[in-house]
Amino acid sequence: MGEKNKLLDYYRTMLLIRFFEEKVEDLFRRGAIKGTSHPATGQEACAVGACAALGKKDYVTSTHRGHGHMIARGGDPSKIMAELFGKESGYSRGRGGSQLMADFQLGFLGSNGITGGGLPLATGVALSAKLRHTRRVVACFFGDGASNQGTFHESLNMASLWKLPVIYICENNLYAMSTNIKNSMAVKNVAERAAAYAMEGVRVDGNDVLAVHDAVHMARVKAKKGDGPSLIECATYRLSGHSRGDPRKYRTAAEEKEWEAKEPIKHLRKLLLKKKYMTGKESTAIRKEARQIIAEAVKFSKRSKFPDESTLTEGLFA
Amino acid sequence: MGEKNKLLDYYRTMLLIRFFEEKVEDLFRRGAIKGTSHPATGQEACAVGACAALGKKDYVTSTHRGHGHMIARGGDPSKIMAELFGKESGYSRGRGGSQLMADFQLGFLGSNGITGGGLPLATGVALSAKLRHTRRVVACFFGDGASNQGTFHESLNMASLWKLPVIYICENNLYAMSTNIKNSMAVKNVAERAAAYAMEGVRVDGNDVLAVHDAVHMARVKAKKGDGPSLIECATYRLSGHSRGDPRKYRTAAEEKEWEAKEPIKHLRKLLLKKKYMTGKESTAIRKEARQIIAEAVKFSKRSKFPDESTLTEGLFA
Amino acid sequence: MREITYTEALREGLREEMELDASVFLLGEDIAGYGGAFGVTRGLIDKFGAERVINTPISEGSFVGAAVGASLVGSRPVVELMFMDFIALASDQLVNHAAKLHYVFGDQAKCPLVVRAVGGAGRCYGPTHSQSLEAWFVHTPGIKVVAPSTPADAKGLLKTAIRDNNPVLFMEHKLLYNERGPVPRIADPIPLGKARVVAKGEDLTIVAYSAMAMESEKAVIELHEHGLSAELIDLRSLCPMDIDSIVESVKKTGRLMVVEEGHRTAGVGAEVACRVFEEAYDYLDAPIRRVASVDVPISASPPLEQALLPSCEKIVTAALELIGTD
Amino acid sequence: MREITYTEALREGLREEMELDASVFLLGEDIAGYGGAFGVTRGLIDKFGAERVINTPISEGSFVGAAVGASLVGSRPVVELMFMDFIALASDQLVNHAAKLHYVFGDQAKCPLVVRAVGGAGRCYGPTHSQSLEAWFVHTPGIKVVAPSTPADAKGLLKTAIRDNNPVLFMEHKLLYNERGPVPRIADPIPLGKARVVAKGEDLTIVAYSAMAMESEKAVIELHEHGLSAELIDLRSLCPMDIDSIVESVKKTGRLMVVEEGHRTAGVGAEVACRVFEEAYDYLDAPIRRVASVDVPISASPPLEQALLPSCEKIVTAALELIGTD
Ligand SMILES: Cc1ncc(C[n+]2csc(CCOP(=O)(O)OP(=O)(O)O)c2C)c(N)n1
Ligand SMILES: Cc1ncc(C[n+]2csc(CCOP(=O)(O)OP(=O)(O)O)c2C)c(N)n1
Ligand SMILES: [Mg+2]
Ligand SMILES: [Mg+2]
Repeated sequence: MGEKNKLLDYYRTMLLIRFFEEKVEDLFRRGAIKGTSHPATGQEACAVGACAALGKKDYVTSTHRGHGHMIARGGDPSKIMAELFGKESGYSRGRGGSQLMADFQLGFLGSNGITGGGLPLATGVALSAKLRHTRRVVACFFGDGASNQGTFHESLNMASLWKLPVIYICENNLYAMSTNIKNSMAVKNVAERAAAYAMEGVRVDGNDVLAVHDAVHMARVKAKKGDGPSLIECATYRLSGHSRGDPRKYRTAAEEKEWEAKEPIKHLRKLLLKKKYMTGKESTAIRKEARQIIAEAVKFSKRSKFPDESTLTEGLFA
Repeated sequence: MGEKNKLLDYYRTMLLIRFFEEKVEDLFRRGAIKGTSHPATGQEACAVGACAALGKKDYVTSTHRGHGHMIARGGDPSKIMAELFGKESGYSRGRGGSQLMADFQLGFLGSNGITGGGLPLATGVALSAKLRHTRRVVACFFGDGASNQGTFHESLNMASLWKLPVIYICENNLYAMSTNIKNSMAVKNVAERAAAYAMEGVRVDGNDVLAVHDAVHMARVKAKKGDGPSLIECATYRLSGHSRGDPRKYRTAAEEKEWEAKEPIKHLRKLLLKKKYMTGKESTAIRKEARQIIAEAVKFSKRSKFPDESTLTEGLFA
Repeated sequence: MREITYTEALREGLREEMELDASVFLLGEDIAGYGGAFGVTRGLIDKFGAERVINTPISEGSFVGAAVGASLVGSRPVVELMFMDFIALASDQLVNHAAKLHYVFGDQAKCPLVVRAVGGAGRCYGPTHSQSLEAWFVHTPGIKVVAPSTPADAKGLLKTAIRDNNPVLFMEHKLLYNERGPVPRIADPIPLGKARVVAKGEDLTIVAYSAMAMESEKAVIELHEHGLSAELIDLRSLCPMDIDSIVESVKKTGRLMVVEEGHRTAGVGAEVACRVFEEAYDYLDAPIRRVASVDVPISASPPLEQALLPSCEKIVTAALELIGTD
Repeated sequence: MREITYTEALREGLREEMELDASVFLLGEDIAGYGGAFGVTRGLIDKFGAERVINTPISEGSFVGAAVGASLVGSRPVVELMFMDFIALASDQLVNHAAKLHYVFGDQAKCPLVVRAVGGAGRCYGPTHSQSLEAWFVHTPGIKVVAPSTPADAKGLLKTAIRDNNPVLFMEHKLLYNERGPVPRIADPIPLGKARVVAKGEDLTIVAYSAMAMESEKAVIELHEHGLSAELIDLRSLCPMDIDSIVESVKKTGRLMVVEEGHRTAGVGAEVACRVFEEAYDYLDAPIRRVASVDVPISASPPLEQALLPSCEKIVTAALELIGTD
């Protein structure tokens, strides 16, 4: 695939994520869906850049903020949306909700409701991949907040010790819920923590899909060579609240503005126009198409049935 | 106290620990005591050097290998020994055994059977000390193995973030049970991990009681000034097995020999003789005295009663 | 009497105890400016400052462990666990440390520690944000377990828990936060281990706690319409447990039903049933009935979540069946 | 038949399954060269190499978590927890992950994972190295719990656990490791959820598992000397639990005693009692009796440890009392 098509592809996927999350927020506001959800608005470049650098057989583990990762990995927006609606046609048949979906055929091993919970899972997946001589690589998404969990330390240490093929991808969006990294981390950047595991730690602009892609690409090459794990910190920002109903009082309007100016889709759009990979008209068409996919997802979800109560006790054990 | 008396004091205490542990191993061999215990033989300089640098009102938290720390802090060898015998006169009335003793009057807040369990406790003690404006400092002992627990990461991060008055003292004796640090840590030295918490990490010769003392002294000054925690790695070696019945097959005779040559008591003894702080005769007297204390501890323990069964349910709640 | 919400009652309890005792401080994720995920600590930072309302990194194991440490040397930490499900990350600190230190070290060591944990389902938060894990701690000697169901109890029991010299797991329920009820302005602490008789009755004893006490109260009213008079006992604290009040009631009614939101197997209900069976065997006219959550993870989907949870309707049905077995 | 120890039986089970299935590997602290703190894995490194017998750093949370991850993608990890007490450090990984993933993600996700945990007291190891924490996991839907009491069961059940496509907590008991018993050279896997009737009897049903099955066996012999015939059922697996066999026995004997080493309150015994009460109420001629550990931490001191633990003597006394209540 040439550069043009690649970039257009990223653009399409990033828009899809953006519109998906905006629609979800809207549906919550209107009471159409219940529970809660954590939108990835503004962090699209991390998910898309990272997933674009992976191979088909690679694995991905995700977080509570996982819709974007799943879409970037090729997940079906309709099945994600249906899961949010609690419908039988959702990825987890309504059992998991926003924080627990998986698509093993895509190597997408699940979002995760426990902050830091994905880190040891990914490490173990990489251990298995290595033991089975698969040459597969694991991409493990997590947040700045998650990097304060003990599992971060334990997992990165083991992965480095055993030279596991895993790429730890931290989306540092400056906050864990309302808590600024200044108040949760003794060091400034998550990447600084890599040295404690004799691991390379790089920090990239997480709003630049190409920068993310390139960093993950290099880490993947390294992992496949048997040279072990990497830690990549993607500097980004969530444009929305932490979860639904978050008034975001812990952030200043100035800070939000600053980051809005840096948001990744605008950035990529400019690049596409500049490089003449896309005309204004084509851009409009792409946006329209993305919106249609989302509208279709909502329709699909609304049309779908709730799981039948009689299924409640099905499938506790395999 | 002049240098001479200080050094003689260290020497006395180190011998006391050595003889205590040797006696305990002997008692196990003869079946006189049950359960298990982890001797600190060879690591005396860490305990004594660190405790000598602390103030009376400071706090100490310890590990499964805690007899030495407790003796160094001024704990009563008879009550420690009685605890190993499971007697009512032991520090924990027989309830804790080798791994769970405390003497709050000495600020000794307890040994700990959970590897890494003392790290958050010490951090919390330091938080309380700070909130109560006590100017007290906490010394937290732990092993190289414990530094692989998630609590290490979480605790050091919080302590650095909040500038807590705590000194993390790692006794790196190269092994966690049978596991060499090469096979458990991705980095070579524990001190290298400090940078991940914007904390100073120093590595000292843990068999040199003065080196340990000085490092802890400096860390304490820093902590009292409100400048936060430190991580001190003491390079040492346990001359005995991990716990009773350990055949030590995971170590080579050459390695053991090498470290025996470096063992801390010999080292200090030479210094004392060289500085003419002690004659050969005085040395013999000191050893004899130490042995007597231990013999007395054994007598005391044997004479003591087992706890009465009727006390079993006493004191579950305060 | 003025009515306030469960949330407000908890906040009042915290505020009053913090005013009374300078050694009380709060620790948890996003409890300062944000006021906690459910708003319980909202505003307390303004009154008490960042020294006493401390935001933590996401490090459940160690901030609970740090609270245990602080409690050993003269502080009275009150920790918030944003969701009770996360207590699994801190269970070593509670079970292997907090619960044992006083028993082992004796009077020199006390752990006056409260862990406020937000439990319960009903808001479609899914498998890892809806659990009721109190049974683990009821099974653990050395830790008290409290689970208030009304605003008045929330305040009174929280005050007692904070003053208690032992570790206390204080279970709040996310469905109760907005419930209103009368709470005295000057509230006495409520002793732990004293159940509350919510309704007097003759035909059947229902024992419940936390949100299920509320659900059972509705059921008692419905049962009245069926001509049945049920006695409802709200346990309030699970450890210590007021077995005497239950036994006394069962001696009168001859029938017992235990309603809990935790999973059925090896839950709190099993213990209550067993104790009654041991102590009032001869008075029982029918098998003891447990109403509890079905033994599968708690789905996010509304109909599955509801199918799993005990409810007024299920309690009524079970009660009618139980009476039928007479 | 040849007799081997419980330890040897476990080792044989591991070896055979590792030979049969290349996806089985072992993970834990000091399990390679050292062979594990209790020697169960001794020698396996020589046969299978460091790729399949992996020493871990002391990081219980994450190596159990890693095992869960590995199990999701085609490996069958068998993890050793040196002491069951440390499961508190890994309970998030078991409860919030392993136990839930298959139910939530459906057939695409399976967790064929075994956690071998060394439980039990009796060796004066003190409060944090002696616990029996199985009740937590019996209370957790989605994880199986197995607790063999004989060498033959140890081997047969371990083989089954390894082949099972679900997370299994496999509880070993440190007092059983040196026990000898007949073990077939070619052992069939033993199905989970089938209890074993150790002794037939008429007067009383005793249900036990793990080391307490052995202790109860002694008690049955003593009771014979008192002219009483007790039926002893070894549960073998606590989840799934073979309630049918128990109920059947109780229908015959009319009396039930449950013996467990875990703490009494809200333990496994409460669940067994409750189930029997629910399903065989009309057949019970006496209250159900629980014999369990006293609800305090487990002391290191020999007399206190013994005073806390159930024993042959206590079982006999309780049985005589139970018969006396007739
Ligand atoms: C163990 C655990 N603790 C707390 C939470 C509640 N929680 C959910 S997301 C979140 C913030 C996570 O921050 P970060 O890792 O930076 O990810 P972000 O939300 O910024 O994407 C918190 C505290 C949780 N789900 N799990
Ligand atoms: C949580 C936990 N895991 C494992 C153990 C078993 N254990 C006791 S001591 C020990 C080794 C500890 O190594 P290190 O921290 O280096 O201390 P050392 O024994 O060398 O003094 C192990 C694995 C334990 N007690 N607690
Ligand atoms: Mg974040
Ligand atoms: Mg060590």
